[in-house]
Amino acid sequence: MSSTIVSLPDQSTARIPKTNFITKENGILSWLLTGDHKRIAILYLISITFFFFIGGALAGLIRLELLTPQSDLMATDTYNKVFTMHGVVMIFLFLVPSVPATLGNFLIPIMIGAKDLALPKVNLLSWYLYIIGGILVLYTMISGGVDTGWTFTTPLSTHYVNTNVLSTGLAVFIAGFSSIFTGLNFIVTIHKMRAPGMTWFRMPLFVWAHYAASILMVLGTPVLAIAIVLVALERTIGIGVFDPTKGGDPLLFQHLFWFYSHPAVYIMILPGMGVISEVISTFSRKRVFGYTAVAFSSVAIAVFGFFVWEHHMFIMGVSSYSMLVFSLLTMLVAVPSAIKIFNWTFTLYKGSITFETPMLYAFGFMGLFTIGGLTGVFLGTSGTDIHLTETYFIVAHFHFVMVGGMLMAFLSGIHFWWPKITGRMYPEKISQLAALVTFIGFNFTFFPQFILGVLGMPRRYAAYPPEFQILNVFSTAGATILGVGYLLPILYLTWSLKYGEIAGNNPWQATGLEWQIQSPPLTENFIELPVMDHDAYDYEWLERQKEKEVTSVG
Amino acid sequence: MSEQHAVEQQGHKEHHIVSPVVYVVIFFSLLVGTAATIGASYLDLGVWNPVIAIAIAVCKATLVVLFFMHVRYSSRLTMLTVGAGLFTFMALIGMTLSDYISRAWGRW
Amino acid sequence: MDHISPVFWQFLVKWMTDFALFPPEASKIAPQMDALFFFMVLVSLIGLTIVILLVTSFSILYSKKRHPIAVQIEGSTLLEATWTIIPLGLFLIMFVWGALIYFRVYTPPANAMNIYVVGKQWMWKAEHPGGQHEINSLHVPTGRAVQLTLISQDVFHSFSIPAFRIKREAIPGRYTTVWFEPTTPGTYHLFCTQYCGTSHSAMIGDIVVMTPEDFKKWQQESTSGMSLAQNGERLFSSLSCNACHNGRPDSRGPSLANVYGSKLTLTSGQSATADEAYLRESILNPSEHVTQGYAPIMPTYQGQINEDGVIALVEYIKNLSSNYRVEQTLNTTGLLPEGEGTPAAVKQQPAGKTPAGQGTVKQ
Amino acid sequence: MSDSPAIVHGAHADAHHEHPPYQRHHFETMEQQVDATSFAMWLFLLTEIMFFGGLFTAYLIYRNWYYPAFVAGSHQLNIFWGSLNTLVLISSSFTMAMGVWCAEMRKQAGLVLCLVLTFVLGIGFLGIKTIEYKEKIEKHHVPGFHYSVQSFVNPATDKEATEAKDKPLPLDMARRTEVYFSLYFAMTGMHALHMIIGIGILGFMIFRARAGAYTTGHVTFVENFGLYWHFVDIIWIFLFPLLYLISRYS
Repeated sequence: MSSTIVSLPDQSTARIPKTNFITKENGILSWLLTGDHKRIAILYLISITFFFFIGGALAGLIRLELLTPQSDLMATDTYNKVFTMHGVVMIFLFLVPSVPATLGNFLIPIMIGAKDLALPKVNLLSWYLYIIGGILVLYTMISGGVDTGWTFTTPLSTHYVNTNVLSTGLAVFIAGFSSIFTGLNFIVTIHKMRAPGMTWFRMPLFVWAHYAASILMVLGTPVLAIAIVLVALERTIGIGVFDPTKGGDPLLFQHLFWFYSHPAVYIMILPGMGVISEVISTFSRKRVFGYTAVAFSSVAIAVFGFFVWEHHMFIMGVSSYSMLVFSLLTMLVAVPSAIKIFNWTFTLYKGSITFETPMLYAFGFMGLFTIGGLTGVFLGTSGTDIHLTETYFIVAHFHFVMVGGMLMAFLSGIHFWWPKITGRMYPEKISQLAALVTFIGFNFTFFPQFILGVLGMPRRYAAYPPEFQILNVFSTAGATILGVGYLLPILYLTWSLKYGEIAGNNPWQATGLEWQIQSPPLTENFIELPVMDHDAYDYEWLERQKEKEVTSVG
Repeated sequence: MSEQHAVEQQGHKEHHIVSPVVYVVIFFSLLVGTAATIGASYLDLGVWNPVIAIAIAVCKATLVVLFFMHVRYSSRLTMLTVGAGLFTFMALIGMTLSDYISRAWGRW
Repeated sequence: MDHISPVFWQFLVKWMTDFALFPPEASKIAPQMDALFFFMVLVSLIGLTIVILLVTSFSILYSKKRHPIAVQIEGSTLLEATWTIIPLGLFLIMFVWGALIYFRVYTPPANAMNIYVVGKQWMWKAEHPGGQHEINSLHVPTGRAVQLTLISQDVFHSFSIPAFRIKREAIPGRYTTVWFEPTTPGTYHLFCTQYCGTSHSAMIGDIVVMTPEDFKKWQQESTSGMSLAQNGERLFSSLSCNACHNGRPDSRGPSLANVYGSKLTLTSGQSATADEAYLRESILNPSEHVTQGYAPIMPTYQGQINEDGVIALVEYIKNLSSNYRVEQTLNTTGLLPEGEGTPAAVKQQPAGKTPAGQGTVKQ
Repeated sequence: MSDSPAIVHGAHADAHHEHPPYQRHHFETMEQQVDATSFAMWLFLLTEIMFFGGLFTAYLIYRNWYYPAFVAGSHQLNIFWGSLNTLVLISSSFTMAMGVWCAEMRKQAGLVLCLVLTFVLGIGFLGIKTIEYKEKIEKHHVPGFHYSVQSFVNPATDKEATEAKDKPLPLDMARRTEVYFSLYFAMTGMHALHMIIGIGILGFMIFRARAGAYTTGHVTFVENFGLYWHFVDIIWIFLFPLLYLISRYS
């Protein structure tokens, strides 16, 4: 019995299907004016990869600067600009659109048996908005940067810095609308475009997760938009909504900002959770343990996610009574994540597990996200939050969730669906190595930061007391390994575009509708409108399907 | 497993055309509402002034939503959407105010 | 290699000597907070171990080699309920425990020694009631509850002492408080942990915890000769506050003697406790803090005194127990302004006259 | 959920039966397309609710904090212009609703007339708003560097304040009127921006309606624009009492 589920067609005869969404039309304009969700997904994939490497380079600069206690590599204001740009690029231009705009865009219509998203033009518009936001961020970077931190804290951002707050604000505003339109498109598509028989509880959990994340995008992002508009108005004409000298309350900005930016964390992580559900099910050949619980936990996270934002402000002088409410709700929102982790774990139980790269990344996700989630409880608990907030503990926590969680899930998903998107396999051995390197590098980079945080090292410090150096050196050393871990995939994935093995329709023997069609898919996805007559993750159905094929061919 | 789900299908939903009479009635109700708001603001009703102003505005908005925007004749999904919007709107206002109102209760 | 290894060696020695994994516990609240912290670490470790053990054992037991055919399992309500309820219970314990500590950290005891701290870009200024000013350092005695009343003059700052496990943001326009009781003498880090602009990372300082005797000695050595309240008294007369708030039967403003801590009824009918925040607000935004029975004639002093000045005034009013000296200053200076008590009287005074240029905004 | 896509029975994509020309290729039926686009419009309005939600939150907080300043600021607004604008906007909402009806009944002339009327009323609204803004600019009531509290500390010098029999505000409270006007300009400005966008789309629609684009049975665009226009109307229905009608009795 082999230890892999990969079943590829005979390489000597197999060919990439002649007509597919990539070869359908040629020329740059056929890409830039496309309405095809798959092509837009590719456009997104290229652009977010570009911004990921910009953000990553900035992260490298940060880690280099922190190698020594003094601010010697760059001046403090340069450092401030670097971490601000790192935050803005990574959050608004990478993490928020990462899985939804690439994998979600590509897969949601196929998974629910539709030909395209409900609003293809809006989908393209949202990519253009993203690009405009990205260009504005690049412009900011070139024309002197911005040093407010990605949180735009007033009155610092309105009155006390003279860097490019406006262009950054505009960039975030526009990128925000890109994300609103993506979310809106997903919700409409999931509601209105499902194939016959594709009931809510037959949808893959990937779709459920995106549905939950889309709700957050649609309802949360506009509040960020108005907060940014008010900051811009305050900076330009000097209105007094957040300005304490005019009677405004700077805490109100925090309320509005975190009303979006806390749910934004779930916007980032929920699609990743969707990926993990698919991957774990496929590589253990088993239906996800407690499908309904996992589906509803996504929705629960989305709903509760709106009621916990004040835990970012516990020490900022909010009322203690409202702290109690928000802290309690924070504890409640931690539970659905715990449910998910245990349900994934028990999906493995009595499965038939193989360890291809997507599964390795998924294992990485489970470990790191568990740590990230549990340390989140430290911060949601009001007492310990006092000591740990605004230190490297926070930095480590959200990097465990965002990088350890989301990025692992993203890479897992990219590897998992790479054969579907390109029609070719990635090289297995080196990608397993990359997964391992990423995991090790990640822990080296961010685990020391927990200890630094407990010791009290504040975040956003260009210089720090010398006794923190050893841990910072560890962290920077880890970041180098992590950097290699991220460079490897882009190299071998690009290589595989030409030299990878032909994947065939369903290399993983997975059950989703996307695996029943050719890879890369046709522009219309399906030749015949599919009729869903089985549940998601029904591996017995898949077996029957294969037998049928064999008998019909025989 | 659940075949009834698969078959579940709404009948061909007739696109409801609202008669202009309804529009005219609503239009005049809105005008009356506007007059009522202005009138009420000139009466000293203490704390009830803003309450009445908001109440009238809510009534007017409801009329617009139900008739001009056809929600009365729309699917449950549309109503659910409107409801979700109001819910989140109230969450934003209510939860933010929970901080502002209770700040006065204690010295912290 | 030759020239690298000494450097490396140097680093190694430094790291070995300077290396810490856990901050010192130097305040009364620190062990309490650490108890909760270690409880949470324990719970997290157990949780993580369970997940890792399950994942690895399942991966080994049910790998494709050993277990070629997967058994389809729908789910288990009992199991799912277990891992819903147990984490929820644990999280609720943490919530209650944490809230208790939170309230303890932010509720100063009545007899605490009060020190004012003003944050500004990019330094901390501490003002002791005895008139000692400190920049980027804070001297406190052991065994005594110390309350900090924090305010920021510009942007958000955050006053963090890791060794005490306390942290509080200094907000522009509003007092916030935090308190601690140092237990171990020594020098500890003070950080600004809220990002506040270019030199954020330079907004650091030392917390010097001394034995009560040493602290007394330090207080005597470093006093500027004038206590904070005395400074406030100067301002009180130079800003002509005494013209109205002098306790005379015909005075236009209420007497301020013993007003601190008392319950006031305002013209709006609401009642308010005259704490530091109230005193500050009624100096800067007087019209909303008019005591019942008085006319709203007090001008606002916003823009005329900075936060240091307000602090001095607040401290003065806090300690004012009789109007005797107020009337004295009134008689000697004869600064009885006519008209509306406009700040004209202040402007006539050269700024240098106020002690050490403190309090009033530089013209 | 009972909104599973209503797809013709048999569910076989008999893609070759007759489609109306405006049906996009990725929809199975026309009804699915109409449902989807109108649902999308509603979701977009949801984001608009939240967009204004931030402003309403700020308004509520500061109105409670600085009530006298909000009263005095509100008295500066011209209730005649405000009421007229409400009338104009409600009328434009009515004409828009009639426009949708005309489109549904395939009355091209009626549709064009209704859209033109809506367009004119929209322009009228913005015109009146301009008059009001101009007055505020002249009186230095635009927040920022040139803001003046003269009308509030010394209401006798001010026409509106005298008419409303305002008492002088103490300086500290008078300065808080700047918060009121900040919100006034932010809220009405955002509203006006939505009007401008709407009027732009209206212009485009009139152009298309004259060519008979919406009177062949495919009214989704007109309907969805109607939703947007009514939403903008609803925002104003709230803004008007909140900004103009604070304590007019005094």
